[in-house]
Amino acid sequence: MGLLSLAIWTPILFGAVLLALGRDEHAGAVRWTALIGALLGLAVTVPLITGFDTSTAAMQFVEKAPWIERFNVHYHLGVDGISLWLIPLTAFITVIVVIAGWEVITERVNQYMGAFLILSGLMIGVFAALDAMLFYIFFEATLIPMYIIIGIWGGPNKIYAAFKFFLYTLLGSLLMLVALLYLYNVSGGSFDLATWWKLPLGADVQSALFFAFLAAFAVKVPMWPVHTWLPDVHVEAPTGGSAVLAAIMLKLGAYGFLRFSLPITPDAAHQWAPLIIGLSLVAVIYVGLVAMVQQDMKKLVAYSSVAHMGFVTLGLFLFNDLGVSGALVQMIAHGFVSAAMFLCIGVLYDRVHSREIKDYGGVVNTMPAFAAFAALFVMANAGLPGTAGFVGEWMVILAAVRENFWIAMLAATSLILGAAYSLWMFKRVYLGAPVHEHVKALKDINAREYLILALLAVMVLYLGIHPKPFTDAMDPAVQQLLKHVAVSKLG
Amino acid sequence: MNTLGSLGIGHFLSVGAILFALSVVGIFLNRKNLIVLLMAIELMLLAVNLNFVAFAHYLGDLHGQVFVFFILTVAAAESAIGLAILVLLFRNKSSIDVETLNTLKG
Amino acid sequence: MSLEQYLPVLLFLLVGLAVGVLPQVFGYLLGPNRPDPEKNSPYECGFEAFEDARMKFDVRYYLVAILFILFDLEIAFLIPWAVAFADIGATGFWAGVMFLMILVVGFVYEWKKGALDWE
Amino acid sequence: MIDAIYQGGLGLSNAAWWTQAGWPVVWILLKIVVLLVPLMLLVAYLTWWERRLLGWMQVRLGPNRVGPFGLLQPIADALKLLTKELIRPTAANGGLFRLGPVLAIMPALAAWVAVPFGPDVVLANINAGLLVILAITSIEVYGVIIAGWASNSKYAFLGALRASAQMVSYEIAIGFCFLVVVMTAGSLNLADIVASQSRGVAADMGLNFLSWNWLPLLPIFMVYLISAVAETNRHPFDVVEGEAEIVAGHMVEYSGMGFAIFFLAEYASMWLVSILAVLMFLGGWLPPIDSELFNAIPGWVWLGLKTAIVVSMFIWIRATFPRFRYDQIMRLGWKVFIPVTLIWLLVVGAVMQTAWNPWK
Amino acid sequence: MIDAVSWATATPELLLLGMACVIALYDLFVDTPLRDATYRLTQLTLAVVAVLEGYLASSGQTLVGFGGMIVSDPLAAWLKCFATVALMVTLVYARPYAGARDMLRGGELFTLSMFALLGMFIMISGHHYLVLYLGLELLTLSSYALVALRRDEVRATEAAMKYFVLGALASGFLLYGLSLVYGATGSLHVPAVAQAVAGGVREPLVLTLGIVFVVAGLAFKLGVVPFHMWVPDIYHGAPTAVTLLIAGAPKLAAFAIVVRLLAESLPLAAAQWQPMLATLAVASLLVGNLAAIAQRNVKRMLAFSTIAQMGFMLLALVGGVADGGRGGMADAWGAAMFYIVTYMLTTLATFGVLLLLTRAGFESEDIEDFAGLNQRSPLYAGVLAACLFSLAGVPPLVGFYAKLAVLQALLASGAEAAVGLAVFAVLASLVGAFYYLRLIKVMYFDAPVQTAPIEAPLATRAVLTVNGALVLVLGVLPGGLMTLCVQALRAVL
Repeated sequence: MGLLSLAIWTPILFGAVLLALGRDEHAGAVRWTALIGALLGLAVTVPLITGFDTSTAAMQFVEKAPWIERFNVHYHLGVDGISLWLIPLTAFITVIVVIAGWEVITERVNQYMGAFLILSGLMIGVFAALDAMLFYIFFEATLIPMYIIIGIWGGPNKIYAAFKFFLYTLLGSLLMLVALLYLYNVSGGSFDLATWWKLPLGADVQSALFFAFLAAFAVKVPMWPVHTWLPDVHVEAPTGGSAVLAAIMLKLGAYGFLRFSLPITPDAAHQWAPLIIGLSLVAVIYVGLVAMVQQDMKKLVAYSSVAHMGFVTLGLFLFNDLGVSGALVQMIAHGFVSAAMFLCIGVLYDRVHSREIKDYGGVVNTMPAFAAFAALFVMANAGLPGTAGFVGEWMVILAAVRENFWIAMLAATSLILGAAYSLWMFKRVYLGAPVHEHVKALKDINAREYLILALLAVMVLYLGIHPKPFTDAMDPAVQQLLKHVAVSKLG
Repeated sequence: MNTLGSLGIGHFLSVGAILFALSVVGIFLNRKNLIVLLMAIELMLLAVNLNFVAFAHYLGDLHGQVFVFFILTVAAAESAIGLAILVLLFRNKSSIDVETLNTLKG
Repeated sequence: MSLEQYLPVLLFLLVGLAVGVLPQVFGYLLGPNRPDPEKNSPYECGFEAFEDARMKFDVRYYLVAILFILFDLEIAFLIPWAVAFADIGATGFWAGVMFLMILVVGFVYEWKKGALDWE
Repeated sequence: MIDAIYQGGLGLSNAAWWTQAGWPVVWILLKIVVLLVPLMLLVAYLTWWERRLLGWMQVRLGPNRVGPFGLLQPIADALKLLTKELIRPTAANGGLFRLGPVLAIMPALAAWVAVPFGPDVVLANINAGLLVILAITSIEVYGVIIAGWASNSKYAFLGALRASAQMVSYEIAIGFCFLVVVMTAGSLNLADIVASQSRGVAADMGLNFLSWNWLPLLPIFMVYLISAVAETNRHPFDVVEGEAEIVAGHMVEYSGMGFAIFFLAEYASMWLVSILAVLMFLGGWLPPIDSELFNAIPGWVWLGLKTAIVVSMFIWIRATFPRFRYDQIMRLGWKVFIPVTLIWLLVVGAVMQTAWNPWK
Repeated sequence: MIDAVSWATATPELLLLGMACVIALYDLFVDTPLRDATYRLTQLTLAVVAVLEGYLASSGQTLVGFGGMIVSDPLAAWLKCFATVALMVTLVYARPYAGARDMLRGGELFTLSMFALLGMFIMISGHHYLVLYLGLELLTLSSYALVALRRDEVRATEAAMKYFVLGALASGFLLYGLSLVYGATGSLHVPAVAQAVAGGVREPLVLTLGIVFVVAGLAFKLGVVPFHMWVPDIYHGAPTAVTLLIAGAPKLAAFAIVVRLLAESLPLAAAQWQPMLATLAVASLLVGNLAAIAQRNVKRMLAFSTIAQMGFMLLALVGGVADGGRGGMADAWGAAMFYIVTYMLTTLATFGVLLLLTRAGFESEDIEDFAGLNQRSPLYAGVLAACLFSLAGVPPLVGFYAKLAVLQALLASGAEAAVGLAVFAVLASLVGAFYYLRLIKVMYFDAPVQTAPIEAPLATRAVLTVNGALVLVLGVLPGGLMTLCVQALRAVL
């Protein structure tokens, strides 16, 4: 069994065992098992990083075995620079989420932990899949645990949110399924991504496929105007759910662009790039503005996620190496930062049971350590230099400058808007004198919370200060992708 | 004596078709009595039988006639079950009006 | 075989019909006609009829009717078998035995279920 | 001579409709009348014979005033019934009420169309003769049930229910009896069935009557005879019209010719089942012993003689047995006769598979 | 004498027939309330039959018996094997339910289901219109009686009456169609009809008319719009155990008869029946999914979902022969078979849970009755959720592959409307996902209303668990079954 398989199946196995055997009577054992599973899952991704050959764009750690012979579907896994970092990120966030839910979740612990572990394995599967059908199956399967997580442990309006999440994403991916089947037939019976990349396609077909993919990935990313599910879901989802959703699930969409839209339909991608760029800019600016007026912290972070993901899509469709690398870095950075932001809100919510900004104020007085972490993450969210948030955004803006000044100009407003809504929220929640009695009674974070926030903080800073290892690993793959995309497939 | 000679397959088929149409109309338009419904079903099978016999004669092939034989049997079994269900229904509802079949809605 | 052979059957049926109808017509013409409410009331043991004569009746009659349909059809099936019995040999015999055995199963079943009891 | 008449009729006109359709129909109608008139007489005189025979058995005279030996009695009865009022109860359904008797007599007469009186003497020489008879006689039950229903009287209704249930029950037994006979004869044609009885070991020795079906198929013969009594609603199976409980059953509301037709139908059926018994089991027109003397006697005499004996036996049964209870009747039909016939069907079938097949 | 091959071809059928008779008689002497002996004997027989069929199927040979009237090809053997297993599972689920509702006063539940299974066998194996018709009638007549098994239930008797009338109507349509096809082709034998059509029909109009009626009759049996009226009423009105009996295994037989009638005997008339099927499919997807949303009764909802699912399955039959190649046809119809088999598997588990939740005197039929099932029993909730997700077509559950295979068959046909149909189908299944999700929502997110413990015999629980697990396992490893289905059809078409 290869490393990638281990990374996928370890958490799923643990999750399945928890679902099957776990009982609330021995919740402690369940939590520890979950943690062991998550840690093991993280541990098996370490060799992926250490053993990765940064000099090549080829797929590494490849595993290939026939799976559904009837459709020529293969269990085909592999990573290149594009997907490499997303896998450890997923495993890492899972560990964080397990720890974050340690005391918060008291009912049906096994289902909660199991769902997250399975979700983790499935998402790693998406990033590692080199077979389109395998990709799709992992991609879709993530819906089930997420639906359950939101629905069971979510807030008062959870049902609406869960349905919206599920149906929106299902709609997109079903259209994509038709596209996949079309490609399967056109390619003479193959779901192999590498084959599809080489497949010559007509202009109209490319456009049709492009929009089918767009339907799936744009919803997942989410792009304006199909982003409306995200704030609803984030508000209602439990802390862990929000963290995983923002940190990783959104990346599934962006990753899909990289694996499908760009290389399979390069001409259509070029043709429709203005549209995508336009939508991305709307996301960056308009949604950024929307974020500013939010009263609910989670909604604010959710909208900021949409804005940040707008950067990602923007970077992808600039078609230069800086843009794509920047988008990738932004994805990773956003993974850490948004998870951290949601966890911070979770920390507050667990104590006060409110996410309204107006219910807080002056938290720094009672929770100084926590406020320090929060400050770091808020800065990262705003994209201040030295934090993870900065690197990606900066790279994308630079890339945009290369293409078109005005795009860069508009994108850059994100830095201002981000700073505005993030810092304003920070001010209103953390700074000043405590107004509310419950804020005065707050206790600072405990060791568990300290641990997860510290871990995230380290990552945020590391990525912000020294992103070179990340970009180095990406480079060959990104170059190759761009080279590929630059060549027309119309012939 | 060729009085029957002028009858072609078309005549038989037409009668069959008319009977069939009558029975279908009877099933869909009948709102009164379930027994009439059962009779319409029988009529339908008879129309089919006529078709089969006519074709069998026309084709000079006995299979069609054998088919009729079996259809008759099935029709008997069917009416036996239909009548049995009708009795149950009457016991439960004290009526065999088609309109009383209204418990199941949704 | 031709249909002409059956013409006598048809004609005889018509004649039979006539034999049924004509005497009644003659009887009507020749006999007296003196209706009277008492005479024309249904036969009842001296009382007025209590209820409609088309009353509910024992479901067993119904059962007999249903069983009759089934058995009569079995017979209809067996007639060709019987006619051709000499020609179909042992295979035909055993096929008939199987057919009859299924019939017997149904028969025993209804017997044991009490469908044939009239007490 | 008959041929001459036929040719003469045919020559009456050269028109196609006459030679193709008109004359054949008339010819058949003539034949039907030739059959029907003696039949009606026989039916009429069966009532006389029944009363005489019953009288004799009960050591009394029976009808003896009208004509010599009361021979004109049936005529007198007919005239009386003809001039009686036809009562139609107010509650009855008029059309159906009149239809009842018609449906009773029609099949009882029409069934004769397939009954042969000699090797070639038959109105309609059809392969499926027995089947036609079975089919036509099945209509009889409609007459009963329609009469009972249309009368709109409880006695009539219950009587009709009982009668029809009884008739259909025994029809199954009779059907199985037919099956066995058909199986041995290999034909549904009654003439063939009669012919098939002339074969066999006993017949080879000249003892024809031992080869007739009544002996090898004795149980079936018995079942048929008794079922035939039940099928015609005759005593001792006449609970449908048992005076004690249900007066005249489905006929209770009928008077005059309406009643007379039912009566005629019953006696015509008696003749029919009797002649069928003779044809199927008693060798039909075959002489009992293969001797010069017997062979010289025409077949129709033998047929008539045997039929008369069987009919008389019906009357004898009436004189002898007490009436059955209804549940006993149904039990006999369903629980005795049907199993017996079923088993015998298999036994005969099995025997026919062996070397000892007496019907080869 | 009938040759040995004939006997070999029909051995399982004969065994089934013989044992059904024996059990019917034997049951007259059984008086335990749960009919233990009858039940065990039935299951034993079914097990033997299933093994026999499995053996026949895995040998991959095609036996033709009784002068070509009966054929036992891999398709038939597999379908029969699956149907038998499905019936076994059904009976396991049904027995406690039936026992609590006085439906086991006689052993008719078992004997009638065996006869129904025999009917299915004959439908599956028949290679002659007459045989197919007889099998169909044996199945439906048994089903009518089964629906009316609760004699004092107003709903059940009413459902039985409706089923009867509409079922008879459907048979009439089918027969009328068959008579016309017979008239046009001069044969009732499946391969002979195909040959006759290939050789050119003298009266193409008669054939077309016949096909219209045949398709209408089949549509009735499959329960697709606009011939679907009976499905909701019967699902709703019949005792749940019987609903399962009707909703499960007979679907396989219905599929088989469609194969025999359309694919085997009239493949060259595909240009005529394919558009009809496409229309039926679209209508079913639309009506089934939309109407299901409005239902409060779970059985009714599942009935409409069945209509939609059957519509989806029909899409596969639309694909396949557009290019005239028979190989594509086998693939497409194999996809349909896979769809049906997995649908049946899922339905079994779904109704299994439904049956478990009912108690004596209490029917769990309203959506509210499922509230908080996850708290009452995570296992059953999990099984049901897996089934519902599978029905909605979410990977990695088996239902997804079914939909995938069907869509693939549709697109592979290269027909003009294929992409449009496919997009329509996925949009319709999105609507379908909504009502499945709603039930899951009720189970997982709502607080329980019923708190009575869910009791079930060990056998039921075990079978249900395996059943649910299969939905998942086949979701991870669907390849084997998929290949099996396609190969089975390749051997036929």
